[in-house]
Amino acid sequence: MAKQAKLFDSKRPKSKDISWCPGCGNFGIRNELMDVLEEMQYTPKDIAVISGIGQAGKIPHYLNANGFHTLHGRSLPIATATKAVNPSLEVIAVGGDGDMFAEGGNHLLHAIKRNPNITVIVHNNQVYGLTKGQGSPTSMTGMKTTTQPWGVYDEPMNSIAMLISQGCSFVARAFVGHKDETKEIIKNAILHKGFSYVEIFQPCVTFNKINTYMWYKNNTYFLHEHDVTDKEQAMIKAFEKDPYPLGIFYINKEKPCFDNHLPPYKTNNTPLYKRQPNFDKIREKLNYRSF
Amino acid sequence: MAKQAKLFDSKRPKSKDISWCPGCGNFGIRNELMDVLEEMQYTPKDIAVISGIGQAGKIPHYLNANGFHTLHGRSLPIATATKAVNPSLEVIAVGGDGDMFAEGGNHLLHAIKRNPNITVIVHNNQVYGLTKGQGSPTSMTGMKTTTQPWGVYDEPMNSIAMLISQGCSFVARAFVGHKDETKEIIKNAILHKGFSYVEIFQPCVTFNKINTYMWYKNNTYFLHEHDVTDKEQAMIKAFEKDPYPLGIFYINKEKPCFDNHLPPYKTNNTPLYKRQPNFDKIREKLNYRSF
Amino acid sequence: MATFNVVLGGAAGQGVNTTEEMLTKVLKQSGFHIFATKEYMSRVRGGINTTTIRISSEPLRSYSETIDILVPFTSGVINWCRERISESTVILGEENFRDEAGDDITFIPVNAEKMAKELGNKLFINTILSGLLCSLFKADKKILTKLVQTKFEDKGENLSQENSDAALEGYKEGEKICKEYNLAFDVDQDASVGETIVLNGAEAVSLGALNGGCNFVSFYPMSPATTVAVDLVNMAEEMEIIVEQFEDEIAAVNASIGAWFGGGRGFVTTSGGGFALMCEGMSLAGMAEIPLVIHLAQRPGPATGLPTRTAQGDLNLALYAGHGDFPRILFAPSNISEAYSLTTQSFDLADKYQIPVIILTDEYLVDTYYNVDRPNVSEKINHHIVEMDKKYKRYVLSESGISPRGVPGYGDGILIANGNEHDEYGDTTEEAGLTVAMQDKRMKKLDILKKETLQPRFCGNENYDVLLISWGSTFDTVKNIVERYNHKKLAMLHFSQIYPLADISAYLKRAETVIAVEQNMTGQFAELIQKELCFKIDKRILKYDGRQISEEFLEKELSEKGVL
Amino acid sequence: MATFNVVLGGAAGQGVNTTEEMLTKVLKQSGFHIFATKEYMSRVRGGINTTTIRISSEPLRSYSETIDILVPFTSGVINWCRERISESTVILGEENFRDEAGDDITFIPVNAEKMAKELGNKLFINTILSGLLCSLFKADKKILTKLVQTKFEDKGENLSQENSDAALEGYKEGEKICKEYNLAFDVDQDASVGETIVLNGAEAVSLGALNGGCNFVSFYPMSPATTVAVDLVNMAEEMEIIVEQFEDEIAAVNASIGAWFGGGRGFVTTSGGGFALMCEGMSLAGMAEIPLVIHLAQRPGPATGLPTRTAQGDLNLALYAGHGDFPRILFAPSNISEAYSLTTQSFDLADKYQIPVIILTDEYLVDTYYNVDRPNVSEKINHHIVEMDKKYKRYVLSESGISPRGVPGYGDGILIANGNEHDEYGDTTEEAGLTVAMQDKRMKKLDILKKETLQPRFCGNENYDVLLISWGSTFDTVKNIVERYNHKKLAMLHFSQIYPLADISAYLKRAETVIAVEQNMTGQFAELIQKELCFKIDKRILKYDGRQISEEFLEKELSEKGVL
Ligand SMILES: Cc1ncc(C[n+]2csc(CCOP(=O)(O)OP(=O)(O)O)c2C)c(N)n1
Ligand SMILES: Cc1ncc(C[n+]2csc(CCOP(=O)(O)OP(=O)(O)O)c2C)c(N)n1
Ligand code: SF4
Ligand code: SF4
Ligand SMILES: [Mg+2]
Ligand SMILES: [Mg+2]
Repeated sequence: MAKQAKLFDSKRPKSKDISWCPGCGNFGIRNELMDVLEEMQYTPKDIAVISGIGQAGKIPHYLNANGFHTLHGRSLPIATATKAVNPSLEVIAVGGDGDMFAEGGNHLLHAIKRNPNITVIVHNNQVYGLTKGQGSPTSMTGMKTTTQPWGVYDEPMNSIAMLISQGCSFVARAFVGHKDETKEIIKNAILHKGFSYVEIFQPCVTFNKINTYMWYKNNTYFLHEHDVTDKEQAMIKAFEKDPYPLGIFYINKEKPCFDNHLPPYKTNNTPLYKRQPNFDKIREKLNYRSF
Repeated sequence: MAKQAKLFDSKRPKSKDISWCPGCGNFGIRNELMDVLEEMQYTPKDIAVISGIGQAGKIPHYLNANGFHTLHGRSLPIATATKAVNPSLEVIAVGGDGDMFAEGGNHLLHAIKRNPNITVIVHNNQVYGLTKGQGSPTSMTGMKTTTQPWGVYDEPMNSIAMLISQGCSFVARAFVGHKDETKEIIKNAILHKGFSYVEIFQPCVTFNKINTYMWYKNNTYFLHEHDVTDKEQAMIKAFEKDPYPLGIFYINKEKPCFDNHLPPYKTNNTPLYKRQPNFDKIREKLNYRSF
Repeated sequence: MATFNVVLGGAAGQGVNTTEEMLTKVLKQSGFHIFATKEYMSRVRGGINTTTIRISSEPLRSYSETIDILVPFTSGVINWCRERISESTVILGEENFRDEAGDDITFIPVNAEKMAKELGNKLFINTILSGLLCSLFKADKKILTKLVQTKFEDKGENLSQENSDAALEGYKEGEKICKEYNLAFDVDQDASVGETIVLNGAEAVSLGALNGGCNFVSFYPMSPATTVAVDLVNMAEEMEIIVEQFEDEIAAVNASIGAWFGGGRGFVTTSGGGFALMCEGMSLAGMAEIPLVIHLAQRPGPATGLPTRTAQGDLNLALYAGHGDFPRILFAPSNISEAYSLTTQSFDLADKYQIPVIILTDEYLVDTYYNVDRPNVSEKINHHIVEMDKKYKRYVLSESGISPRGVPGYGDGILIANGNEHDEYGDTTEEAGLTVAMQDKRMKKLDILKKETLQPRFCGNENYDVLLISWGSTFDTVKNIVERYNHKKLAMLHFSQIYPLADISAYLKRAETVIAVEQNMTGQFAELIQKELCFKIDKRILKYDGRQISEEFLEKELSEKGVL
Repeated sequence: MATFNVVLGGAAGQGVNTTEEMLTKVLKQSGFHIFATKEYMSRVRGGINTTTIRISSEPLRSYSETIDILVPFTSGVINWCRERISESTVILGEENFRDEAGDDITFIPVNAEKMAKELGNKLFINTILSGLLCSLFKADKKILTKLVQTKFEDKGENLSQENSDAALEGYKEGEKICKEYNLAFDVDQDASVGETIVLNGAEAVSLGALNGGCNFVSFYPMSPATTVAVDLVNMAEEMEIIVEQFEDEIAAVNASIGAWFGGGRGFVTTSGGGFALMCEGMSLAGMAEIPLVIHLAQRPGPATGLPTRTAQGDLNLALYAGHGDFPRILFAPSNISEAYSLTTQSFDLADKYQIPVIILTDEYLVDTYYNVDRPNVSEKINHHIVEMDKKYKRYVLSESGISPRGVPGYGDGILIANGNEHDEYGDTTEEAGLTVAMQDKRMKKLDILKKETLQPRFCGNENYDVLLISWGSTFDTVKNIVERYNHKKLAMLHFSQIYPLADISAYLKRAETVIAVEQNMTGQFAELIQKELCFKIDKRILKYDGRQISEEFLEKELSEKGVL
């Protein structure tokens, strides 16, 4: 198989038995990500993939790159800090829809605002996969689940609209079934300086019998002739759902980037693990307290 | 003073010494709320005010009504549940901008979605008052605070836009300085069935030297000829900030209300504390497990 | 007492559960005592999961690793179970698993796949195997066919009949095998089985909660605690209760606090990682004196640990969750009957004392099922609340420490609840004297609680030399061993209430050797005893690989310690 | 040793702090030892806050309630301090406070307000009072004027000069009063004071962190922990470190975990309620073996409790925060010097052992300041990290339990960190054997930690009958009493490291009576000793009204217990 030859394909013993269900959309996202990284000429040591808990969150174990499989919902503050102390790393945060929108909702809201220079990929399968089929914040109204046996009564969260409403730096949506387009979007997200958000529709073949490959194919279309700098237009597109637009919705180059304001890099870019504190300054600070 | 005669004015011993700073906008909000409730012919026993922690969160102690001064950021799930088990209560959740947008951000995001029939009032003074002047999610870019001594670098969170982006049931903004208009907005919020959000600009005379009474007067205007059912229009208004629009931005009557889906009230409206479980049904359930 | 252990093993998604369900139902309806427990991987498809089904003429509640009959559904199962396989194990599997079995083991080929194909549908395999296994125990054929028919009823009459035929074919094949290989699994039927019902731990907790008046359930999904939420949500409509999946565990715990504040009876179900997020909520309940009932289904930590496995490692956190000092109750049901009764009781105690009550179960207890006596259903819930008059004060400094609790809207008064230190009305205070008085008032409740503490259960030799100390879901397994080795001067004290802790100093002092038996790596309960009773328990049998303590494990450990 | 206690009391926002600052600075620069501690309400304006300033010829570190001079800035202060006022107290206040003082107390009217107005600005009051108080101790007039001038420098030359004049007027007024009322507060100067610096606990923690190589600070504001963040953020630019206010405490703790993962040295500062939200993060650090340093500044709980007051009530939570078992270190600095040195050390230990280290301070320690010897500044940080080669495995099953930690980007290898149970590479596993091996590996580190545990400090009579056990910020106060009553066969053991706990059984057994002294309602540390050392400490002196244990309180309690 060609797969074996991929630079980002892990050869670690436990990576061989991928625990996703056969046919799961996660395989596609993994492949697209591996391809993009290789095409962009990154090497495994340049990358840190920081994931939450869920099926999506297992991805670091199937990649040959630095990884941190953290807690449910907490990848964003961890990724933000990792990037802050080690700026030459390319940091990619990954999680499912439950991970990012339910448990981790507050961190997403504030990551938009803080705008660290990281990329986040949400595997949106509109259901809780790993915990076996509960409704997620993006489950469709009426979908019957183990914990919503009469069907989800409320409307799915519209993350794209939420992000644009807060002027998020880079907002895009993809469907894993469109390999080339998804790769292109991920590439752009990584290249973008600031918080780059990519939501990827990902069929869960086991628990989501509504949003199948076919459903996503039939219920999405690619944005074209869309001005990604026009926030109001992006917002209107974000509200569309019949069909759902795919592509880059919005890019906000004006938004101040967290990483630009970090004192350690005002004079040089050495990652912090290679530094020593300025002990003379500490001595000075102590002297200053002679009162 | 006429104040003494107000129905919702507390006569409890500790209510006499209100610990807000003289001139604080919280006094105005408290008065407006007391007036509205009295004008709407509520009595203290009908009302439950559930607050988070902060200067705003102290409000239950200065009201003659049921109250619960909870934790920082947690008023919304508590208020949602209180209303769910005791539906004839009028439940009002109150908090500051730190309480609702930082610590409690995830609950706000999901309260919009869940859409319980409660009213939430955010005292937005664009700063942390009780903890003495740190920046809040709504602090203006450049504002110097104790923990952002070089000025807040990022943009203030736009809660109104966030709420509308998620199709929130009722979204309004007021400025405490406009007494009658604010009362009218609160009244409408309480009357509205569903999650009713009122953000009130509230000067913090001690820690926020930018957003003063005068500033708010000069930098706000009332929406007029605005169609509150037009989401896109509401969104465009939400993006305005020079000056900030006041009034009701958006009403979404279609949004399914949490309280409509609660099994206990399908047949009758007795609050749960007056009920006994259906023991026969439990027996039946046990029988069903004879396997 | 004849007992046989059947183990079914397969990949997630292979339908092992279907076979298990049919088999246990037919056996139970045929008058056998059954017991089933599973171990499974944290994945949705693939991997290897197994279920151990025990069949006996008498009630069974303990976990044994012995395998009498192993039925592999996929390759790898035999190796996965290797350590549990002995000379007396019979493997019933497709011919192609023979190599994996090796030479020293009785391997009996079963052509279920071929039979299924011949009967026209590969999917009949599970039904065939169910029939086959039923026949080994001479289960009632009529019950088998009726059950299979009912099960496939809604798939249409044809499929229903075909499955029933397949079951009978399997039954016949089983009889043939028994004859050919001279197998006999003779278990007596017991008429009293008919009166019993079958519950797993999760159902027991759920039904116990309903019986305790639970009418509001807030949760965020987390294995192994989700099952309780699923059970309850499926009964919600009929029971007229509210069950809501919240955005996170912080919302879930606070929602339940809000529900109690509003006059409901809230219930939270979670596991370690979720509970860790509820610590601040615990503290709010403690300060504001709001009742709270939390079901904490343990799995191995730290962090995400082993999500689908079992442990007793969250005791310390449950004991100390929340900043500051306040009283609480910790239960750890010993078995399924207690999972029901203690959950019921938790609601009453939480309400009466206005404190948090935590019910510590674990993955093993939650997922295990067997036939039990029908538990009692209550006649009435005592709502420990008062109608408020105009002078009502929420936090009256009462003698007992219990200040009568009102509910908003009940009576003419109002109430102020507060997570800040407060005066009798509930308004915030910083007065030194009042601060102390309020803390003393709250803590006084612990004195009453101590008087009401459940005593641990003693089993075994009254003249013991060795005393085992155990808690929670290990009860029946430890008990079995203690009774089996009664002559070795062995006894046990088993705790279903962890806190407040019963004073068992007298028992401890009488023993020559005290050994704590726990499913965590440090002996958290033993340390609690040291702390509370100042009695050092040096010897500990600790299992912390995520698998439940079995009779065999305990025997081996006790032998190594020179006890057996 | 002559010591005098001056108490300034006023409403929040009244500028008491300005007077306090000028006074203590002038006194210190004049060669007196100073000590200042405050107690304040959870409000921004109004209420009553007080500062106790102690002035002595020798180093002072203990808290005494005695008031020699009381300066009320507003009505209500005298009543608020009533219990601390004795016959020897002198009240210096505006005439209109005389009634509140009553007849039995020496009340000396001061017309600061009138004087200020005469000098042209009501705002001069604070400067006048500073001058007046300085004169009572015969502080250096030149230092006074210079300091006042510098302080008001940026307000323009005029105001600066006017304030300096006002200070001198105050000084003169003070001299007049001393003469008129025949007052004398004679304190010797000490030349060594000049060498010392003045730090409060928060500054000590902050500077200690910087000295430990801290370069990433994540926090969410919460009293009394915020001050540390404020201190650090104000040094951030110069020290080239990152200080970020996060959206909540969960983000804060996880960000620090992320910082360590990325090769930084993260630091979290929080209080009880915030820490309660970090329990899951603690557990992640435990499982993934990521270093973590948390400063936990305690205040009274449960829940929001008394937000601006002091306590030692979060010990239990700190000990057991997080689900599952994993090693950790708990420090509780005894005083300001240790707040610096132990914070420095925490970073090294966290890094070396890849575990969470918690530094337990409290509101009292954080807000108290006095002059101390200049603490040591390190020469070098040891980064306990390795360059990864291609074969690197993050969680190698090493003998010591410590697996060399890499950092992404350092070397040619990669690393996988994981909050699930994992193999040596960091990939998720469910294998029983590996699971146990990994847990054992992590826990082994505790054995080394135990060997490195700080021994408690012993003070007092070597032939003690009564042994006091204390920890954290109460050290100097307890020590003062123990030394004062040395002849009563009194001694103390004071702990700055709470966990792992030093084995002090020998000390305990030698005592006739052991008494725990703590600022919480249950004696959490005493219970830890019971648990760890199986030694029952029945007698406890517990203070839990949010006010720091004072010499007077301790004397009274010891008398009541028949010790003094
Ligand atoms: C604090 C906490 N709560 C709950 C869980 C249980 N849990 C694990 S994954 C998950 C949700 C999975 O859904 P999603 O994030 O959409 O990921 P997917 O499996 O669908 O990829 C949950 C609730 C957990 N591990 N930790
Ligand atoms: C868990 C937790 N974290 C932090 C705090 C400290 N705290 C109390 S109020 C507050 C913020 C106050 O700001 P805001 O919510 O805007 O209210 P305001 O005082 O401005 O009305 C904070 C951080 C707390 N009480 N609990
Ligand atoms: S459960 Fe769904 S998301 Fe998870 S691996 Fe299977 S198909 Fe994929
Ligand atoms: S600090 Fe600000 S918000 Fe708080 S009471 Fe004072 S003026 Fe009001
Ligand atoms: Mg999902
Ligand atoms: Mg605010």
